[in-house]
Amino acid sequence: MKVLTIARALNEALDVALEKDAQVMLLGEDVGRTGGVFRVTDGLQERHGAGRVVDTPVAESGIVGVAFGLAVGGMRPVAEMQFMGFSYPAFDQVINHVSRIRNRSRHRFTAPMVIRIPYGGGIGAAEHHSESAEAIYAHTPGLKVVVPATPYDAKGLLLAAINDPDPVVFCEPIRLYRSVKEEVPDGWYEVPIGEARVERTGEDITLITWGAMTTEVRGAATALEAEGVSVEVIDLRSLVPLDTDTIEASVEKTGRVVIVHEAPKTAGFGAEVAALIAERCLYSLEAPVRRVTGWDSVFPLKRSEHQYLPSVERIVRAARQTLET
Amino acid sequence: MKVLTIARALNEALDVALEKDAQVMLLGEDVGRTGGVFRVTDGLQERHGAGRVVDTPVAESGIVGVAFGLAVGGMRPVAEMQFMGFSYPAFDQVINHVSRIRNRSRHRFTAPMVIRIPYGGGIGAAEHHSESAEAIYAHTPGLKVVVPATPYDAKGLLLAAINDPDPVVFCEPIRLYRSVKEEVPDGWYEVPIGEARVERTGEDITLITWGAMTTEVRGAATALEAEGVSVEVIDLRSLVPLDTDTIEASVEKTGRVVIVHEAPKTAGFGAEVAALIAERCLYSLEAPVRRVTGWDSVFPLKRSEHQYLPSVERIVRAARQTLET
Amino acid sequence: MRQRLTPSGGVEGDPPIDIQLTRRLYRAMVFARTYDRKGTALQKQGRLATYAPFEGQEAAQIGAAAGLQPNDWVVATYRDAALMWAQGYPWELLFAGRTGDERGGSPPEHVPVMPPSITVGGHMVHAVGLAWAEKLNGTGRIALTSFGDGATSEGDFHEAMNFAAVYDIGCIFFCQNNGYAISLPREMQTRSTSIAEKAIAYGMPGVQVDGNDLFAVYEAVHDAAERARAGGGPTLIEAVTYRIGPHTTSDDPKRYRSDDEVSEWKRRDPLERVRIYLSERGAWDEEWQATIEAEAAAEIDRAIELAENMPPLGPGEILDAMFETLPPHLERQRAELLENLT
Amino acid sequence: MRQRLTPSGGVEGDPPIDIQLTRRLYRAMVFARTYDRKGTALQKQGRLATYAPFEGQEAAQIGAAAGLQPNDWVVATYRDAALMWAQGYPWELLFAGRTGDERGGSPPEHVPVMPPSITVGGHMVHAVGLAWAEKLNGTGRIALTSFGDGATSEGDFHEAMNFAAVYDIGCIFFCQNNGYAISLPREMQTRSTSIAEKAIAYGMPGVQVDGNDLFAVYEAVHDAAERARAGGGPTLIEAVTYRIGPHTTSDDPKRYRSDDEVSEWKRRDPLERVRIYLSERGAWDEEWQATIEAEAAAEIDRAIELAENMPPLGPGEILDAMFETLPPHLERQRAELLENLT
Ligand SMILES: Cc1ncc(C[n+]2csc(CCOP(=O)(O)OP(=O)(O)O)c2C)c(N)n1
Ligand SMILES: Cc1ncc(C[n+]2csc(CCOP(=O)(O)OP(=O)(O)O)c2C)c(N)n1
Ligand SMILES: [Mg+2]
Ligand SMILES: [Mg+2]
Repeated sequence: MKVLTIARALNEALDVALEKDAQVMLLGEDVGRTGGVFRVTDGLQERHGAGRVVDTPVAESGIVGVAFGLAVGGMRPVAEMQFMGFSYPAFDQVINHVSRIRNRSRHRFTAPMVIRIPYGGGIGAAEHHSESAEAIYAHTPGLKVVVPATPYDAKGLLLAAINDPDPVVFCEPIRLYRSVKEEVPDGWYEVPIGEARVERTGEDITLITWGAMTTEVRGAATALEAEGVSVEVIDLRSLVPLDTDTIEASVEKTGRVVIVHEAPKTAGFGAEVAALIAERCLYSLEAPVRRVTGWDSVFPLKRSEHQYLPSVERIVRAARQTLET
Repeated sequence: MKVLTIARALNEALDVALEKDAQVMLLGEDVGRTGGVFRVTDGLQERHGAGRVVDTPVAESGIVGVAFGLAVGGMRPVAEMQFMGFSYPAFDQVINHVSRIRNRSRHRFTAPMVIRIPYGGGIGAAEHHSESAEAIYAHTPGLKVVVPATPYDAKGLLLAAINDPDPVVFCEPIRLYRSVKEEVPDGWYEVPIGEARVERTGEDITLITWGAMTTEVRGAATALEAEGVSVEVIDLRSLVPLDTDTIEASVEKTGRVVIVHEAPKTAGFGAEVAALIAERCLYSLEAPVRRVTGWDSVFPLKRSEHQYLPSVERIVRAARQTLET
Repeated sequence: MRQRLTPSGGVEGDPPIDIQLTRRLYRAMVFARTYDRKGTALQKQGRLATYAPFEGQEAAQIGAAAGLQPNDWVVATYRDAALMWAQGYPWELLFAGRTGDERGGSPPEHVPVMPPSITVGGHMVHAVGLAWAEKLNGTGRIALTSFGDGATSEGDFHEAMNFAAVYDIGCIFFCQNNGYAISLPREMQTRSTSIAEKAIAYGMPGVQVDGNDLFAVYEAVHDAAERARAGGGPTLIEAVTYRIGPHTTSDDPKRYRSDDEVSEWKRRDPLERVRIYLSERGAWDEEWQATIEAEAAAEIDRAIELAENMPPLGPGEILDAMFETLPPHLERQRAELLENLT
Repeated sequence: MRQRLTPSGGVEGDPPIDIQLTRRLYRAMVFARTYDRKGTALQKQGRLATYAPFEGQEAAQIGAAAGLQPNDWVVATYRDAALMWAQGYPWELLFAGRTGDERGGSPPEHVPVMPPSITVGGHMVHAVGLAWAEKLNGTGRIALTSFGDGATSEGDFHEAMNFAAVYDIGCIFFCQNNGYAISLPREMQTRSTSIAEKAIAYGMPGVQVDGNDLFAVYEAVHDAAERARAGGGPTLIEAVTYRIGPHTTSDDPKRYRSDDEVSEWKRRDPLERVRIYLSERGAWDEEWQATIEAEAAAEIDRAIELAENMPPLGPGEILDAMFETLPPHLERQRAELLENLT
């Protein structure tokens, strides 16, 4: 057991995987010599060699497409996109090839690979550096989509993703890389993909979120509990497959839900969660299903981020409205 | 007035636009010499010249990116992606540039352009030729997303799109190109973007859809009415902006909804419509909001298409379940 | 442009392969043409979905495969049935794919050929990855990726070529320049004087050969393969050929090319020159021709029968290959699907 | 590699520009360096978001702009502030962008410069489109797009180059090869012997010049611009230079390059050789140096003040530029936003 940040926990997961499985390799821009722009791959090239931790040219489609070929050829590549906004040039490879080869070949060829994508805002970054496109990947059949929010989950989910027989898009909340620390077991352990994490249990209202927004939701839950509201908080962790049982059980219990994410609202993944609830839990609902999300706009630059990102106050307000009705 | 198919109506719209506005130009693979794989641009190069109806190399990112530059430079380009499955290589240009330049430059630069994308299945095509990715474009802030289902709307919406000061992703239902005919006015007319079309009014249940699925929904509505059910059918026509008033008014009236689309279910645009209803119309709802959609799978090849595409029967069954509860 | 076997059957220098192998490859080209013409015929009868004929490109495809080892990877396109078959992909599965059956994309375990790529340009990077994996595992296997002239306009061609060169990957980039990307002639696609010369941009050797010349194609691929196997890295080969038929059965080539151009190319038929070469050496006669045509017809008919007698995917099976094990939401959708099909 | 002005200030052949213009451009380089060093300093004080310094690349950027007409388009990157400024983009807006204000991307109406591209590779096609629009409208204006060595690995570079060549677009592809894509050295990015040589793949002229040589860069761009204006089509120019500072203020270059390499390049400083050239001709002295440095400091300080005194976007304004007129759903979101900010 060590106390680690998410960045270090991910680094450990990659280190353990490279150690244990000779087929595992990392590819990406600046992942080797500098250890990645977020230092998530720090030291791994020294330890495992430039043949297994590979610095690539600036060519996302090539990185994912070549990693796909490596995976079909029996390797276990972990490809890094430097930021989610730079994963778009690789989107064709992901949706037309990575996610489909198993189906196209009826299991004859498979692509057991992980695409690591730092995502989300809140660090005052330049344009394209604060994207949350998880819904786009979640809408792509054949992919699993994972978003850890704690160091323990980060390491365990990444190892599960590397071990998964199918491609996994692994979204890493930039804002949490170094802001949260916790004890993380040594060596190999896995957090099963497809199981939500109930962060706190409550009776009056359910707050559903994932990734960096867990921080704001935690803050909101604490504020609401100070007012005597009993709050249940669900961190989905995995968007595909989605842990619908946990969601349904919670909504049936509380009858009130607020979904929180930082991606734009329209057709965001929150819509899927709300639709699911409207389909499966209608009779348990005592109030409209509210979504507290980013606006349908470009993620703003540093000076205006606060106007965009869901805040504790916005979540609390939506929860109150939901409780009052 | 002429009786036209959707393909011909689109051809007329492009012809009228090229005639009226010297800044309008068409770019795409095979749009000129062959008039496009669906003949939508048939005869336009002869009529308006190879300088305005341009056959491009096979390079979707280049087509959209160059069209973007042309638009910023004052032209009114209409770019064609040969099939929606081939629009993905251009996704980076669409989401990182086309949809953002107005915001990035605070109105200083704009991209008044149209991206025409034939989409959807049902014609027994090869892989990648039956995609429905409208939700991905709808989730991209800064784009308008339009899907006509009739010749009249096809021409009127395309002219509105060409005239729009902002970029429009124009999704053309392949299966309907030649299957529906109706009278279409000559010359220039516009169907406003952002207004749904209530195809038939009813009291008991609302069926919401767009594009090619209007055919199945029409069939289902007719079948249900034969059983004495009064059905309201809404063809959204425009996904962004979405005509929420029409949806809300209808749901408040009927209290029962089935949403139908052929794209995969998870995080499809149907989720947004359902979420909207769960948010705004909860108290009017008398039954769960059901979605009849494509499965979360790759669109199957010819022999298995019928397993994938929502059928009249599936829609009727979902409607019955919705009516029974 | 390198040429070893002239349209009139004359050889430049020593033939790169012996008479026996030449006969085998000629026979393979006859099989390929039989398959191809059958494909068009079946499509017209509505028994196949859209079909993309390759008539005129047989020497390029059969010659390329002949230059490889049997376990080398082939990553090719919708127009490369002959190449894929020559590397072990069964005719019946090639037909099955065209009938619209996913199982057409599932070759037997030992066949090192990917399902045909339908997207243009996206598959070349896959070959680079495959060859890289073989290099890392020290198997001595390499990869050949086949694509058209039009595909070289895609950004992925650029990225694939660059990755292969940067990491010294044993990947052969085999371009069948058949003159058109659907309706767009090669000259309107790019201003480089040849496609082979694009290799310079990646510090990679590039060669242009007569793609209707079995010997020249074989030799170029064989040499590139041996270099790649020896760790010499990738090669770009441009095989200049021509698509005698339409782009696909739903294309009308009259809209963009002249009949004269087509008949001009028919005079450069890739089979005919090998036939002349063989007959001048007493290694071809009408009787043998009749025999191999009969064998071809029989084998292709058998393949069609197999493909057409394959029952379609059963209810729900369309979901079964999305993941190794179906996640709950797909289990639920599968149940809903079954409910609705009954 | 073409060189006109040696590091020691000697000229090869006749200088392409006269003394007065040389003095103006030298002065511009001094302004550029002042802005750049200030940018790094302000970032360290937390007054700017991440900053990407361009020290060492001043001759490339100032020389390139000097070769253009004032109304030619410039489509450049996050590292091209000097180039953009030289084409009319105000310092204060360049600073504003770095403080994290969208209005930094909104130059005055008459300035033909796009906001800096943050994505690598995606902007070159935009320049092709802009130049095409000017060609169609017969304005005689052309476009120059600036990018780094790393950007040439992206598929969009390939598609931009190809489109420009195929349609004879008056677009100059100006590559500042500063040796690195963040940590990846040029040699590990691609195996071509030069970047200029990649032009061959598109049938386009390509030239490599000393990017720290004001004269060579000016001349190459000027010639390419005149050719483009005359309908001669695009040109690829590789300006070989070096980034003296880190990739950005959050990068640690010690992880991937040696101090010796940096000091070696400092000896090739682009300003110094012009200074020597001018002083040898009695067109430079300490006093003038002091004057222009003071002017630069004053102008840059004024710009910082303007940028920092710009009030942030008001509540809701972040939504106002998504469309020409806000659609209903954004109106609703705007109301919700205001409600929550108060
Ligand atoms: C990414 C992508 N864009 C467009 C298409 C549509 N399309 C199919 S084949 C083709 C032309 C390809 O030409 P070429 O590469 O020369 O191959 P050929 O068909 O001549 O063998 C096009 C544009 C596609 N399949 N994929
Ligand atoms: C599409 C994309 N991928 C990755 C990045 C992250 N990134 C920013 S700059 C850079 C290196 C670019 O190198 P080069 O083109 O040589 O320009 P330089 O920074 O050296 O001026 C990278 C990889 C990006 N901005 N965009
Ligand atoms: Mg071709
Ligand atoms: Mg660089």
